[in-house]
Amino acid sequence: AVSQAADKPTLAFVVNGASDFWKAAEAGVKKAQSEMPDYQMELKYPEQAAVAIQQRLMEDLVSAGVKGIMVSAVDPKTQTDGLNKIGSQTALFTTDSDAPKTNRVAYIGSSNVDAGMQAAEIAKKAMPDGGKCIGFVGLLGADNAKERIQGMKDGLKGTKIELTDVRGDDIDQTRAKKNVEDALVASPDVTCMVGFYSYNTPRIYEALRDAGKLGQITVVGFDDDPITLGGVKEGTVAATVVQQPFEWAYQGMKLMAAYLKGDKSGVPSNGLIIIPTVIIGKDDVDKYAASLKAMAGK
Amino acid sequence: MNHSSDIPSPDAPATPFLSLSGVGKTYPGVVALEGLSIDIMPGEVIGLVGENGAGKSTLMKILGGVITPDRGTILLDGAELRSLTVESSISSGIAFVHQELNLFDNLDVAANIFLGREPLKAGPFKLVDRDRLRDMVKPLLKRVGAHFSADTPVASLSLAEQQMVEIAKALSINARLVIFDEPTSSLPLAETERLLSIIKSLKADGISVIFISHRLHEVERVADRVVVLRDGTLVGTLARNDIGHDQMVKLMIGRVLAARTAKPQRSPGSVALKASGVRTEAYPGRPVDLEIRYGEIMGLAGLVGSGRTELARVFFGIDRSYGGAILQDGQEISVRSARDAVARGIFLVPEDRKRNGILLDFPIAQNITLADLPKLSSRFMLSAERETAAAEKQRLRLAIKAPSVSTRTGTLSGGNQQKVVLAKWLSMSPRVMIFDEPTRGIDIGAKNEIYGLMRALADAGVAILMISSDMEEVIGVSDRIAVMHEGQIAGILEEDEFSQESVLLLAVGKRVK
Amino acid sequence: MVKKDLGLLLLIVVVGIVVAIINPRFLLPINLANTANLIGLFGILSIGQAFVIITGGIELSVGSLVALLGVLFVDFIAVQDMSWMLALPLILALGAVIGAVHGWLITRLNLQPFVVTLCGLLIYRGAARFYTADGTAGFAFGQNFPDLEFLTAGRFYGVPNTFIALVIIAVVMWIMLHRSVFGRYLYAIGKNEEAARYSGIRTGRMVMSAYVICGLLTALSAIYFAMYTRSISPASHGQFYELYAIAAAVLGGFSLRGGEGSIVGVVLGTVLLQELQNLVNLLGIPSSLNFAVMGGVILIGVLIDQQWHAIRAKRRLVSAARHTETRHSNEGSLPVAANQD
Amino acid sequence: MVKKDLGLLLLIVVVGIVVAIINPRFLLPINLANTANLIGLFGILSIGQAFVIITGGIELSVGSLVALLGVLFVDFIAVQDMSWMLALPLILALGAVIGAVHGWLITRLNLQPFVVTLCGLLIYRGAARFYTADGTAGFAFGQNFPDLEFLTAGRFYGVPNTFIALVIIAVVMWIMLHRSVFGRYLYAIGKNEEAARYSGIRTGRMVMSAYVICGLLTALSAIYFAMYTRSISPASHGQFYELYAIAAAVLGGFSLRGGEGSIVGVVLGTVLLQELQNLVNLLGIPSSLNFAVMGGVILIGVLIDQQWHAIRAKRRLVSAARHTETRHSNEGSLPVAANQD
Ligand SMILES: Nc1ncnc2c1ncn2[C@@H]1O[C@H](COP(=O)(O)OP(=O)(O)OP(=O)(O)O)[C@@H](O)[C@H]1O
Ligand SMILES: Nc1ncnc2c1ncn2[C@@H]1O[C@H](COP(=O)(O)OP(=O)(O)OP(=O)(O)O)[C@@H](O)[C@H]1O
Ligand SMILES: [Mg+2]
Ligand SMILES: [Mg+2]
Repeated sequence: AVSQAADKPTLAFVVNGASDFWKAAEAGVKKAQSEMPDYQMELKYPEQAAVAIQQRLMEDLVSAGVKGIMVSAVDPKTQTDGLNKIGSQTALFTTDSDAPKTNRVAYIGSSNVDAGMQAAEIAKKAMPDGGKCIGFVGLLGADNAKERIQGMKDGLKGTKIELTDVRGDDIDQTRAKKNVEDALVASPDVTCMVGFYSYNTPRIYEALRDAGKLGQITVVGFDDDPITLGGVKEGTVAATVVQQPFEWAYQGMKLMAAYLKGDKSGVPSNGLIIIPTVIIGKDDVDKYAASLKAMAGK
Repeated sequence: MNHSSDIPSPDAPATPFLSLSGVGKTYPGVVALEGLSIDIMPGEVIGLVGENGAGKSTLMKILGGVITPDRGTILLDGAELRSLTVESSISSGIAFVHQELNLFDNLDVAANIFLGREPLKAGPFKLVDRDRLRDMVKPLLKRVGAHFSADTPVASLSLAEQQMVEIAKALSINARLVIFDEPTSSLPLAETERLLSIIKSLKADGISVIFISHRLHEVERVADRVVVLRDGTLVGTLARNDIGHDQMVKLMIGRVLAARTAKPQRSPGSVALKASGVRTEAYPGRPVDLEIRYGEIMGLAGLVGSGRTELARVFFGIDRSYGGAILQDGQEISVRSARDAVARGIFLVPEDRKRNGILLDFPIAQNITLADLPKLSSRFMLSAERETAAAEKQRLRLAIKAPSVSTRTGTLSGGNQQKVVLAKWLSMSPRVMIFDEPTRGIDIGAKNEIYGLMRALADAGVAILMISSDMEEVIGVSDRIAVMHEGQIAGILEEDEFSQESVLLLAVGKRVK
Repeated sequence: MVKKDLGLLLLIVVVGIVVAIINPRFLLPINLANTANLIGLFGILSIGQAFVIITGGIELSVGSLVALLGVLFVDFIAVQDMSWMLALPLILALGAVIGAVHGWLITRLNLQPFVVTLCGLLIYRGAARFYTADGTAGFAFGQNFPDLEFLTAGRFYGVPNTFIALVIIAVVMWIMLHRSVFGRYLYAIGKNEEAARYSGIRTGRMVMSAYVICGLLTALSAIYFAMYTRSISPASHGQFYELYAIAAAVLGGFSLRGGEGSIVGVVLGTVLLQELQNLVNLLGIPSSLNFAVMGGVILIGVLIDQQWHAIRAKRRLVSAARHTETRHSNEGSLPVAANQD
Repeated sequence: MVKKDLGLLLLIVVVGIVVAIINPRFLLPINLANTANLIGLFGILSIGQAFVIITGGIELSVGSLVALLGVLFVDFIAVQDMSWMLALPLILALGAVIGAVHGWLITRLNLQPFVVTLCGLLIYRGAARFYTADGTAGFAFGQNFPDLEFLTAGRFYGVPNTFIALVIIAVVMWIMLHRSVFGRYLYAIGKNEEAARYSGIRTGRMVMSAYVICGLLTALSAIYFAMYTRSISPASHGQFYELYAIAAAVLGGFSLRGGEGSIVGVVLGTVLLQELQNLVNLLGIPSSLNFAVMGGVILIGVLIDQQWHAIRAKRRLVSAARHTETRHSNEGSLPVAANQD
């Protein structure tokens, strides 16, 4: 991907770290690109999910003459100044998690708190008699994790379902799986497990399968890992909450292009474009998988 | 007992085992060896002598396949070779006792002796047959007169004991040529005698021996032929009947050595350093009492592992003392680090040069000035001119053979490296100098220079403690001799009591008077 | 050496007892089996590392290699539809080749092990990420390889096969390191490479073999890890595993200066580390403290070991002093020797 | 040494020219200033590491320390409302104390630097995460510290103050290492610690000082990093920075065996590494390859250096041989008898 055909304005979609999650966004960028050939569009991964590295990447992009950046900030709450610096030199949009106090033009994405609430919905539906949940997540301190956990706890208020513990694994999949195994040992009374990061649900699925507990424990998932979707279809995963990064990227790139051309009508007054998360249950899974495939095929 | 006449030289055997012709080796700035031709007959003991840096070790390394000569040919059993490799050298029966010890202290004695040639169990896995190994090692240890067993970890052996292991290792090879590169440099008397008799028995078995030593009287006693090197060139060969101390020296240094200066008769000064009930790590149960006076050279003799080095280390603050007191000028002092000792003018020239004496990678100048930097610097900033000047002064004073003081110290020969260690201390103002085997591996010319320096220091009022295993040296240089036995001073000999017998008797724990 | 191993074993048992008292579920067969499985995975890695450390070297690229080889293995069998019977030896061979390249750079071109393998750490991680374009390599839902899965993730009478593999490998490697000529040479090289060369040992070849063994065992564990997680995000998979392996070796009594350590030690070191991880989860300690607990225990372990040595040396001195003193007083000579402690 | 530095400088310039030709925006003042800023941040870290490497040690806890000290600094001034004039020296002192503890463990208790600092890596990371309960430490919106921000993230005539700080520190440390007695002692210790001790050098104290300097510089750069990112997620902040620092030192000609390297070298090493990162971003190379590019360049760098040495040594030998030969033929004398000087 050699960039910088100097005549074409470049738009960059900067993600917060390397993950499969962003593959759909990449497809979205591609689709937008195919519709707008007079722009150069690219999706950039920082080599580590760290603020300094992402900041460096964006600064370098600005240096390289990028006209607009849409970023999923690693840590939006505290990245304010850095984002402002970028925003003062180029058109800055945020996605995935918002940084409302910056000079970004608009946010396009979903709400993690809402997603957590939807996870609570799944749990309530699957366990009408109540239960005890343990969650698994990559980085306990990350904003998206905290918001999802908070949303779920809020959603479970007043029910007999309880989220007792959330274990972190530092995005080490070996630990992610071992955490599930250990949780089964440490808390024999657990009735439900929640995978907050995209890879957590498949690890839960596999650990339960190895332990012969598949189907006995309610699994609530996030995102659309193939294993997760397979579990949903099989009925061993109650349902999963999916975001729509494809839409974020596709709509976001088009929005940015229009904005740069001077058409600001796409930006609402509050600067928020919410693309809601969706619950994918057993009935919707086939349709959803097909649409994923269609996106990837494009 | 006179050993010098009991070796008849065998009459001209047909072909030499090994024959070198025109062999040369050049290092940057140094011709280490030039156009050397030499034949080695089966059953012949060749004494190889020469000053420090004459090229003896270089020649041996060529024979061991460790370095490749630049020129010349090697004929082995009549077959011409460009050079030897370590493997071909070993497989053709060339065995080594290296000048610098090459043992593995994480392995036991048996493993060290047969390293690279272990007896294997049957089967494809190359498993070590440990029982057979032990059986093979036992007779070897007996032959060299070792008192330790085959599975002693080498880490727990003293330097001299380690040298015995080295010798046993050389004997273990089914050798046709055994090369001893200064095997006696850290061996005391009794062990040296045993080594010389080992050499004779090798010869009797038809095995060739090359014996390198700076102790010329040893060479005199065993060699059938002496080859003398000077500056990398063969300057002469002495047949059995011509071998003599003076002839060798003349060839080595190109002149006759002046007779050793007679010791001046004068009254020694006050007590400089005194050990009172000092206990060392090796013999914590044996307190040592010793007085060293200004202006005298106190020799310290003893057998292997008698604790002399340990005592020196305590004086110098490297080891802590396990009791007793050290007094300097009558005042009790505490030396808790070498720094304290240096600050009090107590200096040590250590036994193990490579490990404790010098930095091989540093230029000569930086080695010489290392201990005196605070004085050669102003406000902690180095001054290159002052350093070079100070180092240059010492280089000239000690006649260190090197292109310049910025030469890397590691490229010097052993003797010149030792001079660098001396230079380090001589450039400061010593009050007490402790020499631990000061002439280990040093040629006769340099040896005499060092004796001269020691004497000059003593005359200038410095108190000197000289630890030595070289009987000639102890008797020839000391004003008084303290003899250590199992960690204690067994007795002190005044000059009129000096004799090899009296030293030896004390050393083995017998009372003289 | 044996004593040190015993000390470690004791520590493992004591920690186990304490944990079992606080949470008896620690002793459930399923928990033991789970932990044994991870001991197997990390143990194989650590034994490989141990071979390199014995020679005085270090292998920092282990974690990245686990990612790269894992990605390739999963891709071969899940995407390229290669038979696993072919992919498995291929990956092992690749691991061996990479080890050989490291060994070659270190022994022939005289580069420092730390530098070579640091570059490896960076390069292989990059390669893994580039290969999947930063995506995840994993199996599709329902994609199953029953034989392979049994071998890599299955259990035999309740004992995880990875653990059995570790036991077999440990025994073989123990014989290799402690009973064969090769092992003896490695110890010699670790202590003093030059002297080993003078003894006619082909040091270059031996050191290279150590790196090849490390590469091979790393490749094997990479496959095990891949089959355990069944999904590999190349940016993070295996990160810091080299540190786990080194830590296990150090805990097990290896010296990073080379020439010291035993297979039993490194296995016990792995067991302790995994026990600690299990403990953090079972006792509900915040997972952020996971690393800190590990670091603390390693530090305390080496400190005790160090102090133990110092104390023993001292006690030996004291007893030597007493011994010689009584001998003296029996002999009735030299009264000076009897006073003072 | 000087030649090596020149070679590195040349490489930096050549790479710069190539990048500038492909993408002229490389030379924009803003890009240069951004890169200079990062050179300042990482350079200070690397100089600290260099002091430890000179003594033959290594400091692996740098990255974790950057996280821990950064978290504390931000927490002190943003949450605890401590004046930054107080917090700054406090953090520096903490860095120095931690360095002193490492030095103490290494010199007094005879632990290996790799082991001690590996434990540090684990413990400080855990401590940082525990301190914030895995949350992020950062400034609230509108929380500003104009003086501090100018000092740490500001520019002076367009030159980032971090870069100016690096220049000042490099000059001071250059004098310290290359012109002072202390520096000479460090080199001596790195080459042969025992011989240094036998020369009356207080080796323990010197080595400890090296770790204190490293701790101090790490603390300083931790503050700079904190003010650059203004937000610290303790789980990932500073990860692998020790490797950056070590890589910069190695590129700059340091030997991990100790006793070799120069301040100019380590600064140039940092410059090259940051130039490479900039290049990857500017030329649109997939960032997954970022690491691989870094690793590749380091490997090639040390390889060239190594080959260069080997060739020079060989050439010297050959010319020495030729020299003596001609001398012989000129003199026309029998080689055997000729006694050379
Ligand atoms: N690796 C090397 N590089 C440069 N010069 C060397 C090297 N090895 C030896 N030399 C030089 O070659 C010459 C011969 O050294 P060698 O060690 O053979 O002397 P030697 O006769 O064994 O001396 P000694 O009696 O002191 O052991 C010396 O001048 C020495 O400085
Ligand atoms: N590191 C060690 N571990 C165990 N024993 C040791 C160690 N170093 C020395 N010894 C023992 O201490 C005793 C005294 O050794 P020391 O080196 O002081 O003797 P020495 O009189 O100087 O003899 P040498 O002729 O070997 O220099 C010996 O028995 C030796 O085996
Ligand atoms: Mg020699
Ligand atoms: Mg001694």
